[in-house]
Amino acid sequence: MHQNAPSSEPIVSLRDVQKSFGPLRVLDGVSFAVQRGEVLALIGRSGSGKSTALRCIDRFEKVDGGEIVVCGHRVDRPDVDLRALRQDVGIVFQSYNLFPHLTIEQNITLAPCAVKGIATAQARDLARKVLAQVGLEEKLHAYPEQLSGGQQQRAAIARSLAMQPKVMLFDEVTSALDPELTAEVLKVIEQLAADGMTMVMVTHEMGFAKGIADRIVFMHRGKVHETGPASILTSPTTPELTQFVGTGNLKS
Amino acid sequence: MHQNAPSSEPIVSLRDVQKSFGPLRVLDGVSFAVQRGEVLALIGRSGSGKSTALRCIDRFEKVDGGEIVVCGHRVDRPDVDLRALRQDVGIVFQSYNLFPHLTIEQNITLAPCAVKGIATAQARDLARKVLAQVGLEEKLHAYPEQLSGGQQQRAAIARSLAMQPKVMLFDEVTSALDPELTAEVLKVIEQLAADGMTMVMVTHEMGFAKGIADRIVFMHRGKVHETGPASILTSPTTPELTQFVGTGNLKS
Amino acid sequence: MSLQLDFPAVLERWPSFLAGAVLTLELAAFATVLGALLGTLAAVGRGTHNALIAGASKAYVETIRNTPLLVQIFLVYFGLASLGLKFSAFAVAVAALTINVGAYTAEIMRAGFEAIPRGQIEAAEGLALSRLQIYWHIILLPAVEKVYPALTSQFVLLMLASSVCSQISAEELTAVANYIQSDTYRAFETYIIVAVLYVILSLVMRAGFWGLGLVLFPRRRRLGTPL
Amino acid sequence: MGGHLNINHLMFLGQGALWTIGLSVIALIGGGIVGFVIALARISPLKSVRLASATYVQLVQGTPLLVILFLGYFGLAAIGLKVSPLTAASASLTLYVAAYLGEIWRGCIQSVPKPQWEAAEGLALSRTQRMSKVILPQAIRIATPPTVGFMVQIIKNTSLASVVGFVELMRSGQIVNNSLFEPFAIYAIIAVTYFAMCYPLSLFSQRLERRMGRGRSNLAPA
Amino acid sequence: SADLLDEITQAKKIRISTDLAIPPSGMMDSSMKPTGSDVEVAQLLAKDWGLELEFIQTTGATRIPNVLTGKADIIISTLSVTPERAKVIDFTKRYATLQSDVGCLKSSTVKDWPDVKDKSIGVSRGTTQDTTLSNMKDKDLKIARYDDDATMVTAAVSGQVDCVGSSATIINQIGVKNPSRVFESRIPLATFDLAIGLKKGEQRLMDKLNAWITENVKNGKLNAIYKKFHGVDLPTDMRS
Ligand SMILES: Nc1ncnc2c1ncn2[C@@H]1O[C@H](COP(=O)(O)OP(=O)(O)OP(=O)(O)O)[C@@H](O)[C@H]1O
Ligand SMILES: Nc1ncnc2c1ncn2[C@@H]1O[C@H](COP(=O)(O)OP(=O)(O)OP(=O)(O)O)[C@@H](O)[C@H]1O
Ligand SMILES: [Mg+2]
Ligand SMILES: [Mg+2]
Repeated sequence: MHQNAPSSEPIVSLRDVQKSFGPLRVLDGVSFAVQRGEVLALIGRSGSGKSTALRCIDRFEKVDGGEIVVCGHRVDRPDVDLRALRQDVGIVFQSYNLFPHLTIEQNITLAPCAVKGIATAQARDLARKVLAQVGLEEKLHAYPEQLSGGQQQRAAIARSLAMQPKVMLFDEVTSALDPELTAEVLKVIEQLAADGMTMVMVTHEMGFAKGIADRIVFMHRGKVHETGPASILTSPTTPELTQFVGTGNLKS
Repeated sequence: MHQNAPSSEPIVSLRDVQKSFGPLRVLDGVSFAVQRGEVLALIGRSGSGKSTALRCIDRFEKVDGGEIVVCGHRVDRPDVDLRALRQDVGIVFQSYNLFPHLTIEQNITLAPCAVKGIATAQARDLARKVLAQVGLEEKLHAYPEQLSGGQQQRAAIARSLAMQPKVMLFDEVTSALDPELTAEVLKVIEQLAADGMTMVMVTHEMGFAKGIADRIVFMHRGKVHETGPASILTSPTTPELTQFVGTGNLKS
Repeated sequence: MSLQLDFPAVLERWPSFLAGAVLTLELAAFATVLGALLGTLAAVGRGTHNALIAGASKAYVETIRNTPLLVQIFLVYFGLASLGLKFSAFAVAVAALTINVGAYTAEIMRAGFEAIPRGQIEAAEGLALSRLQIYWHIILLPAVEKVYPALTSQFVLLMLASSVCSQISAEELTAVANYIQSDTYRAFETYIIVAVLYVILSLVMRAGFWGLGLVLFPRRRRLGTPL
Repeated sequence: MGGHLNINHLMFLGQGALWTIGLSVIALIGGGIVGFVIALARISPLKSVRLASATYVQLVQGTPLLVILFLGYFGLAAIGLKVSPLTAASASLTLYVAAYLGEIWRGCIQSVPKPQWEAAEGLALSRTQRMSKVILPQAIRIATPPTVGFMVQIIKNTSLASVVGFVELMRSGQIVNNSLFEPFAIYAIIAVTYFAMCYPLSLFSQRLERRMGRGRSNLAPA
Repeated sequence: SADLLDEITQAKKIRISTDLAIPPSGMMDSSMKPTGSDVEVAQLLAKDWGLELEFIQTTGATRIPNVLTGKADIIISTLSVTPERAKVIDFTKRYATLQSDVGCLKSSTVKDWPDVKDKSIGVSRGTTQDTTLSNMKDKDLKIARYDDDATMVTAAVSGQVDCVGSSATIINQIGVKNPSRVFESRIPLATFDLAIGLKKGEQRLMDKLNAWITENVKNGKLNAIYKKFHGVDLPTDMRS
């Protein structure tokens, strides 16, 4: 991974993004930017629009207004090259969504072979490498259902990594897991951060966000309500963030 | 209900009961007895064999060895008169299992009419009486799906009562309910106990067990590990029960 | 009763029975493969946002499912001829059976497609797979796996239904039976033998599909999940 | 001979269509009664009964209806029963329908949740009472959509009775064609007639299924 | 067991197996009533014997099983007399004859067997024409078998086959149905005697039928029926 110093050209930038589902305005002028190598945590109440914001970045949702630029792709435009965008962006969901009919190795090599045209042997090496990164080398030939939840989620992360994305998006990747399994997944993400991966993560694990994030974006009712370094979690300035942090709820 | 003093002739007695599912030994020499008018609480970890023990009493499972006598019926024998046994025993499950195609009244009158041959008019009076006992008179003509979970469970208890059983078995009757609904069902059971009904109940509600049970049977790995009056919950003698009570978990 | 059973008299015609059984299997095999393709296309068509394609797929499926195969076969056979197109009875039989089983396959496959969780498709989209790649790798095989028992039953039914092809001069098993019984006048014996042969054929087909399932779904084989 | 489609031809076709409906009704009733017995036999506590009924189902489902019709037509006569095409067709269709309906219904009976069976058992109801008062009423609701759907198959399959000389819609079309020789037009008319009989049932079954889908989710315990 | 003739007499009804899909022997008129030469022969018989008549509808392939299994009393359905069949059922004396030919499109150049080698020949499955053609193994013929004459004729009319193996009468019918495809007899196949078929061992019924045929050949009634539908007289050797 390139370890450039944060430049003035952000990898992800949202400007005044608007998004409604029917009458419901879910994103109401959201703006933030992520620099290369930066880790950004999106936090906020359930329903505040975190997932929607994340999904807009990878164009799983079309925005109604505003501008989104990701690795140079104008995501808000209708003519954006989706497949090019998604080669630059890796996304991992709460429900791991491994392909149940493929082994872990096949899960990982599928996209590199099909999309990038990498040779099978090379893709296999790649699979071994990324699985080592998440500590799952021995599960190469297992099927997803043979893995625990935490292992499945780590495999899903490895699958994304195999596409060598420039930025990774995580949407509450641990909230389906019990504390023990959560810890093992978080450790993998921590290692990624240490390796300099640019990341945007939606999370309810406040302790984790505090420890790993370079910057926090607190969303409230579809707006960015407060933003700043991890320290805002310990000394919030708005009453909403105070209340949110105060609930002490790790899970919402 | 007869309010006899506990006699030396128990209503339910298990002696060295053995039961395996395939290679898994679920009951490994279980013995206990229930006197007339007594309330016995079966407690223990998940998988310790409580439900199986209860189901053996009503012969939903055949035992592999040992002796079970219930109201004079030799339940362990292959030639036990099942229908006679089940007229003496009422059983209520966690999932209430009301018959969805019948009204509450029909649910209740079905067995008395079909099994005991009671006249319809008389059975209706009976339905009204037992529904009053569980505080559901006004739901006589409702269908199960129109009732809340707690109401359904109380109706299920009423249905069992209508058969005028000599002993009632309850298997975690409140664990599918939220706390408020749990309370209303427990109140009904409390009233039954006060009326002198003989009862065996599997429960995770320690507070409730402590308050209502004359005796506690703590099961562990298919064996009766400790048994005694309700006070053993506050001063357990074995480390297993100490740990079990100590977890403070109301629900396992 | 004057009727006495004489199986040897009929059984000595076994080469004809064998030829008929082989033709029945051939009809079923061709129609199964082609019908699976046609049905899958129709199922995909029914799920598209293009109202015309979706409507056409639905009309096809409903028309076929609500008319008898026998009528369909006659319509194809005499319809093609009226248009001046002449094909062999075998080709027409395969075509009619394909059109027929395609409609049923479409309904089954549609259920299979609908059973694929939305998250699977999003995950694949997130990996930059193209629409076609997603259909192929993520939707098709798992969908087939989900509906495999229903699909295979349908194809066995198709093999049995191919008996009506005798009407348009395809010399499959029932046609052979009709010929032999009118030649030997041993109707009862002939049809008992034919019934037994059909039962054997359906067992053969089921065994074949079971084997194919092992190849198609290695996960089932590995994890021992029954199909 | 020859000439054009006239009112007589249409009436003849109409009569055939009535026979198709009649035959379907007979097959449904006969097959329903026998199929019900098959469904019960398939879940009988007696192993031999289960085995016998399973064999029956396997045999019938492994044989084309056409062959069953031939066997019914000639077989019944061979064992000394003088039967008309109507009787033969009815008997064959009954046996055929019973095998399929029996399997459909067995599935429906078994899909009544196990706790319902146990609850009924716990109330000391006898096996017959459990079946008739608790399980079957619930199974009937589950069974209605697939049964209506299967009626479409029955109607279509009666067309095969034509090959044993029974003059239902299909055969009446062949006979009319024999005097007019306009196969395409006549078979098209037949196809449309079948469609008119079957499609409403298909729609009805689909609607029932959707409504059931909703109803069932309502029934799920909290 | 009781004699079949007694049963018929007792029932006051005779059940006759007739294929109503082989014009002009058995067919439906425009008001969908059975008609044709076999139909009228059957009607004449029933009338002469004072019996109610019931037609048992049949196809070519099921004609014989119908009497074997007692579904019908007799067959009057262009049933040709062959030694094969005589092993299974009894035949009366002939009541008519049937000239069978291979018929081809008028426009075709077929003259003899070698010319039909690459052409498919439609026949009605299980008929004597089918058996005759099928036994010509050396001629390497392509035979397309249909379940009944109606389907066979339809196949010829609509162009699925270019030749048919059938009776001269049926071959001529094809052109009537579709003037753009006129067929004519090109290769003679055989002349068959048509007889009434009945279950083996019913001698009394057989005798009575034979007497009836003799009488009606003599009084010309059978010839009149034949001529009405087939356009020609019965062969002279039969009438004398
Ligand atoms: N596809 C959709 N159609 C309609 N409404 C939607 C859709 N997706 C999300 N919403 C609504 O938009 C709002 C914001 O949803 P979003 O998933 O972004 O919230 P969130 O902050 O991620 O919450 P959580 O912490 O529960 O995941 C919610 O009210 C949700 O119901
Ligand atoms: N029908 C069965 N077949 C096989 N194993 C069974 C069956 N019923 C129960 N078991 C197993 O027997 C063991 C004891 O089960 P049981 O239901 O009696 O436990 P329990 O004490 O009631 O637990 P819980 O508190 O979870 O209800 C468990 O390991 C369970 O998986
Ligand atoms: Mg979310
Ligand atoms: Mg339990």
